[in-house]
Amino acid sequence: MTAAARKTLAVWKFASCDGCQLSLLDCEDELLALADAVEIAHFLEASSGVVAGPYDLSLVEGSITTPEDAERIKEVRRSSRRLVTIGACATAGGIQALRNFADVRDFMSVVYATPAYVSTLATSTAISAHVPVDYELHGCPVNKHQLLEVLSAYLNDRRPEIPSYSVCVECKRRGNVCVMVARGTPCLGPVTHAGCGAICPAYDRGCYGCFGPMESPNTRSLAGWLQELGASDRDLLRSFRTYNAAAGPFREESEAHG
Amino acid sequence: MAEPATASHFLPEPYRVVRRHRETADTWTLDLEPAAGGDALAFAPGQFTMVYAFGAGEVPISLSGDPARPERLVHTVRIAGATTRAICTLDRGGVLGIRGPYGTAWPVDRALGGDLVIAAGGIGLAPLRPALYAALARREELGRVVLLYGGRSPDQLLYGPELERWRAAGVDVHVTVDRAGREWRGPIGVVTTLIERAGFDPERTTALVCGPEVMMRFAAAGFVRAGVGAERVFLSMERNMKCALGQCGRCQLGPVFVCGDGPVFRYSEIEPLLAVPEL
Amino acid sequence: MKVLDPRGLEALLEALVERGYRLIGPTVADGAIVYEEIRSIADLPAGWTDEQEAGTYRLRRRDDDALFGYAVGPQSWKRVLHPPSVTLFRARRDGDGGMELVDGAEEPEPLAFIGVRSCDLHAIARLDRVLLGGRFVDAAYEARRGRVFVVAVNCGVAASTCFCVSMETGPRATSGYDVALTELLEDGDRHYLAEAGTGRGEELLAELPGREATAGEVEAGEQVVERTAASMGRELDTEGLPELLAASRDHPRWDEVADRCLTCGNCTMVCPTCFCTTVEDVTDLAGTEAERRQVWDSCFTLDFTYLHGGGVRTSPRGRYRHWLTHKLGTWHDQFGSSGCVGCGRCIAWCPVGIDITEEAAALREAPE
Amino acid sequence: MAENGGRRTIKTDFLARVEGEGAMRVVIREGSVEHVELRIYEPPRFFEAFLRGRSFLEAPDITARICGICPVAYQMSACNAMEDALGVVVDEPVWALRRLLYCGEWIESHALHVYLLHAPDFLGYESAPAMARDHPELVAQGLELKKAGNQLMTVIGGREIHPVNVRVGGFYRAPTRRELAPLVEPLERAREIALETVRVAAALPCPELELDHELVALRQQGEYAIERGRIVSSRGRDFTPREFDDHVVEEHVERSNALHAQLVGGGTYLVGPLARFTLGFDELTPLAREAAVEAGLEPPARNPFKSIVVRSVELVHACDEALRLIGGYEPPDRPYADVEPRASVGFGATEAPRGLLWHRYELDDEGTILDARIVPPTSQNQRAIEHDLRWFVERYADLPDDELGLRCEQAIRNHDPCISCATHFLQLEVDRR
Ligand SMILES: Cc1cc2nc3c(=O)[nH]c(=O)nc-3n(C[C@H](O)[C@H](O)[C@H](O)COP(=O)(O)OP(=O)(O)OC[C@H]3O[C@@H](n4cnc5c(N)ncnc54)[C@H](O)[C@@H]3O)c2cc1C
Ligand code: SF4
Ligand code: SF4
Ligand code: SF4
Repeated sequence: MTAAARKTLAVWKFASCDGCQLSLLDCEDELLALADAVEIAHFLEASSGVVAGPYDLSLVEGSITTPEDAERIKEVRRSSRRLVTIGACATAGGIQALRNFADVRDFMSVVYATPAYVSTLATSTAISAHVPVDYELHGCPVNKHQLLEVLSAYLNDRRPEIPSYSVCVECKRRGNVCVMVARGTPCLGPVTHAGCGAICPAYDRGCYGCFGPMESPNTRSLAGWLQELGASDRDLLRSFRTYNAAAGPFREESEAHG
Repeated sequence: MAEPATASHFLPEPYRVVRRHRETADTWTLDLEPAAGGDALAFAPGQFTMVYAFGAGEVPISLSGDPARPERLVHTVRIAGATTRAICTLDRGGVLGIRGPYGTAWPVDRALGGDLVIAAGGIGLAPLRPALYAALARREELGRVVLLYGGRSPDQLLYGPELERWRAAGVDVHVTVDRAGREWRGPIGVVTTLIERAGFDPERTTALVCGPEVMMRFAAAGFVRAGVGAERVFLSMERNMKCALGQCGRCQLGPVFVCGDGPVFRYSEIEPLLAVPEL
Repeated sequence: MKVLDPRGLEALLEALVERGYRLIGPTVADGAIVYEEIRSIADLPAGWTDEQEAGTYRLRRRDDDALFGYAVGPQSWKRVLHPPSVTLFRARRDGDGGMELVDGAEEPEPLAFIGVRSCDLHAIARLDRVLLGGRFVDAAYEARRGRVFVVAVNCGVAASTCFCVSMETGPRATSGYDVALTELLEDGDRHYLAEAGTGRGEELLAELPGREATAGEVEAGEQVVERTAASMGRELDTEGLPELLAASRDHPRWDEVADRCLTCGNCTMVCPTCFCTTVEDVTDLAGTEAERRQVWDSCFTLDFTYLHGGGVRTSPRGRYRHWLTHKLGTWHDQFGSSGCVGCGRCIAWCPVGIDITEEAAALREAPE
Repeated sequence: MAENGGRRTIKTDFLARVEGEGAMRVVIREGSVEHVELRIYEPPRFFEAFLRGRSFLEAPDITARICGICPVAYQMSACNAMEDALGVVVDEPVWALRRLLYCGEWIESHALHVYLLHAPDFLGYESAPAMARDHPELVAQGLELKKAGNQLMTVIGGREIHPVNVRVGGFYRAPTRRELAPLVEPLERAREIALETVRVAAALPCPELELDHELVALRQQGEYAIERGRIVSSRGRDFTPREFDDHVVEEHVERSNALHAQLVGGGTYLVGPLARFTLGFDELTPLAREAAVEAGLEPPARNPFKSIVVRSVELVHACDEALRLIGGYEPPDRPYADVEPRASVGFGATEAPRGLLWHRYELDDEGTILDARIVPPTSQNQRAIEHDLRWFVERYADLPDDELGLRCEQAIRNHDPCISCATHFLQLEVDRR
């Protein structure tokens, strides 16, 4: 492929832990091939070279938590032909969306001595609440194989092959013994979006829902069963209100136990 | 210990695109020849193949060419998503994977000695064209041959020039569209409305129907109302399918597999299944 | 019929290994009895049993050291015969727009299945019917299947989730095995009645140290199976079931079960006969290599019936109804038998304990 | 960059190749440095606030989300603090497994920093992929090294970023020997590469700069301290994580909006590789020690531009240590110790790749977190970083603006600042230009 024909890739960061963009650098086997296949035009974590937009594909990490960022994302959208959000922060507001359930001023005074200096919004919101998004890749953090799949799909003009069924499907394919059935360990796998490869059950713990809600999550039925296993309302509230606290079905379920 | 007796049915044969023709804004007809040379696979009208586009996916597409001309495979494809886009945007000379043919056929022979009515909606004309070719090949043995064809708008009609040729070859061609501008002379409305004026002898008519599922339900019911026996009405079903071999389980429609028991079904058999939502 | 002591059983395993088979059998891992590679009878779950209920499975100690004193666990032989992920073919783009296509099948290794239960023998036969007995043969399955040696075990216990008696699939192995064992436990002694079901089974048994079974031992073996049959934890009335299901598509019970069903797909994954798959296409970044993989799928996913413009079975009700109706009803139309062998896995491994026997029974009740 | 009278402002709006988002501003008036500032505009995420009300069991996974580059550090410091609070005694084999996991993070993070973020500075490239065009092998080996660290984290933790296997009291599941075995070969390769890295790093051009900050790191008898230890300093301090508050104060410094950590009666201090190396040199594995000496590096290490060499030495150590731990690995009898909540206060500190990471939690009877405080390495180093900048600018003020800017960025990168970490404690002035 000639340099001129290469598509340009930009990676943007909003409020986040950097983990999702690091996933890109964690593709050790593919990184150089990727740098060949696309022109990395804007990726501050990896490069000080910055090429001006417009960009063919923008990956956006992080949520919107400041008035400035609410403006900046519009700018990013304008300069991107396709915009894909990556990770729980960008797709659902992330863990920092816990502020949405409290008074952000209380939060500020806990952390900062002089809150007046801090410019922040009362909520942490998904990118899609501010601009149209072409595709959302879930996970806290995203799975690097899925990230590569998204990139290769957009490079090859096809739809990413990212299933939205439950973690249980992956869990069974992997050959895990179900921790909920065999040990009574609470697990969010049945209502959680696949993608991680069911790693938590493979390590003898229940899924904690870091990939967010699956395509048709019956959280109410699962919550009822978890209660029979001994979970309190508080446990349920915490389970559904963590990494994807602001994602619709999880938010509603947590509110039912609040 | 048994040796592997069978070659994989999943492995496609490479076919080269030798001609691409744009039918409408989003629909192309592709002529394919085996990349390795030789004759293309033989098929019966109504059958389909699985078409593999490199890295994008594999989808069922009906054969839309003349079954009597074995040197080329013809498919008419409408862009619905990524795989069909990859198929339609392939340049001449590009290679696709083909396996098949699969499924049941339009029973053109059953119509011999009587009338044959073909009702098509939109892309549904593609799977019916081979039936029309087969009928024209035996035109003498048939009574009336009628084509009722409905499209969304005039510019969405397939095979425009051919419609005239069919007319000339003794087919009653009736075309209707959902909407059209002033320049459109023909009728406006759904295909079903054409049934009443088509003028065939219901007692000795065989009807073949293909189009969107709702259209087929109405059209089939229309034929029955017009006096055609439900066992002489045939339609071609669509379901998600990944293998076309009866093994992926996805194309089940109640007790039947669309890929093998169909896609062409007798209305009298399929009607009770069509009536059930989410079956 | 032959009687083997534990050493004789070990000799059986050794003889299989000698014949070039890798052994797959029950062993304890991650809180359950799973099927994995085993090397000797020491790897078998001696003295373990399982306690199963809807949505629950627990390992428990037995008060003896029986090697086969439990029912079926989370996995089935489907995992080996019809694996969760299989490469169908690889494609490479060549320079002039061409494409090279290579079969993904690999030469399967010979495997000996140790401790196959009767319900699972029937399940394998049903997979055979689907993948070998239809219009097309699944060549890769055929190759794997043809290299399997089956050592069955007649069940000495039934779980509370078992209902093979209702499905006429057990607890006694009647066909589909090379060798069938019955474990006889008496005063801490373990003996194994062994009978051959095929010529090669017979040959194998002939080589093993052991003696002919006495009439009393044969009788004891019968009693083991009878006791198990009498202790089935569940039952399913199959009388007229396909017709009942075909007539029950509007039954309110579907709404009721849809309220509980998580559409998680576990039931289909653990079911030893659920065969449905999807395919995944993978490409490299450069777009020159592609692979097409067949992976287990479930009729509980939305993608399963996706058609351009919308799916067919979008409601949980529609998806659960399809699953149950297929298992117990339309399977008969398609393959001439029930799709359910009564192993109870879907009951135990449903995270919210939905019970196929209970749902089927509820459908018999006239809607209010 | 602006020139205005005798006043020059050197600023970088986006610091590239650091974790998180920040900027730098230096104001020079009449040749003398008037103002130096490392600006953090990473938006706040309020971890300490929302940790209140959560269960003590959730702290390791939640705090991991502060930083995707060093999640294990957060998990380990949180576990230490909770175990301290609840009086849990963790078995030695579990500690060993923790160190093994932590080695994975060190290898990954150091390789990332050395090869992908820092080396391009020394060799004059904008990024590692750009560097790869001229030095393909160099970048390839860096990636291979990094991958070995990631593999280690994946096997023990389940995934590279935000591993899922860590819990208060130990691990959810201990890996089997069979699972660890495939790591040996890549780690042996990685150790070779790390040795080579030391040689390459030592040969990089390097300005002379000697700092006299107090150096602070963990120290643990018999180990190059990573996952536990007492806090010691180059000026003879020696205290437990519990006594951290007696020694460190966070001060509001004028001219700056940031809270700067300072030592009581000491002032600016430095945590991270230089401090660890200086205070723990004798505990490095012999191979790592030798490599250091050969590269001309001996304690005390006081030149921040040498930090890339020290990181390389630590890479040798981490690979070596990981191999030793795998060689002697026996799965613990129980992967975790039981924990019973009670009203308590606990403290924990570990050595994140960038330096000391300290946590403090207050719990109620049920184990609900009442208060949380986290002091990450970058916030402790912020003063030191600004100090370096000042020194550097004073020395090289006559360089043209853009070159000076680049050099300043490099001076910042010496400390591998992780702004994602720093954010949740720093006072912010969100200044978007
Ligand atoms: C028997 C049969 C004959 C067909 N003949 C033709 C034809 O002659 N011309 C034509 O243009 N189209 C035909 N179709 C429809 C065609 O298969 C779909 O449009 C195509 O699968 C869409 O794939 P996609 O990847 O481009 O779209 P997407 O919408 O992205 O679909 C994703 C996947 O879903 C499945 N899928 C989606 N829609 C359908 C569908 N309608 N039928 C089956 N699977 C689907 C496929 O596996 C597809 O890869 C036929 C379908 C069937 C079942
Ligand atoms: S362990 Fe969790 S994810 Fe796995 S099958 Fe059970 S409920 Fe589903
Ligand atoms: S199992 Fe659940 S919590 Fe664990 S990594 Fe996967 S999605 Fe996240
Ligand atoms: S029946 Fe049970 S196992 Fe099956 S999809 Fe529903 S909840 Fe999941």
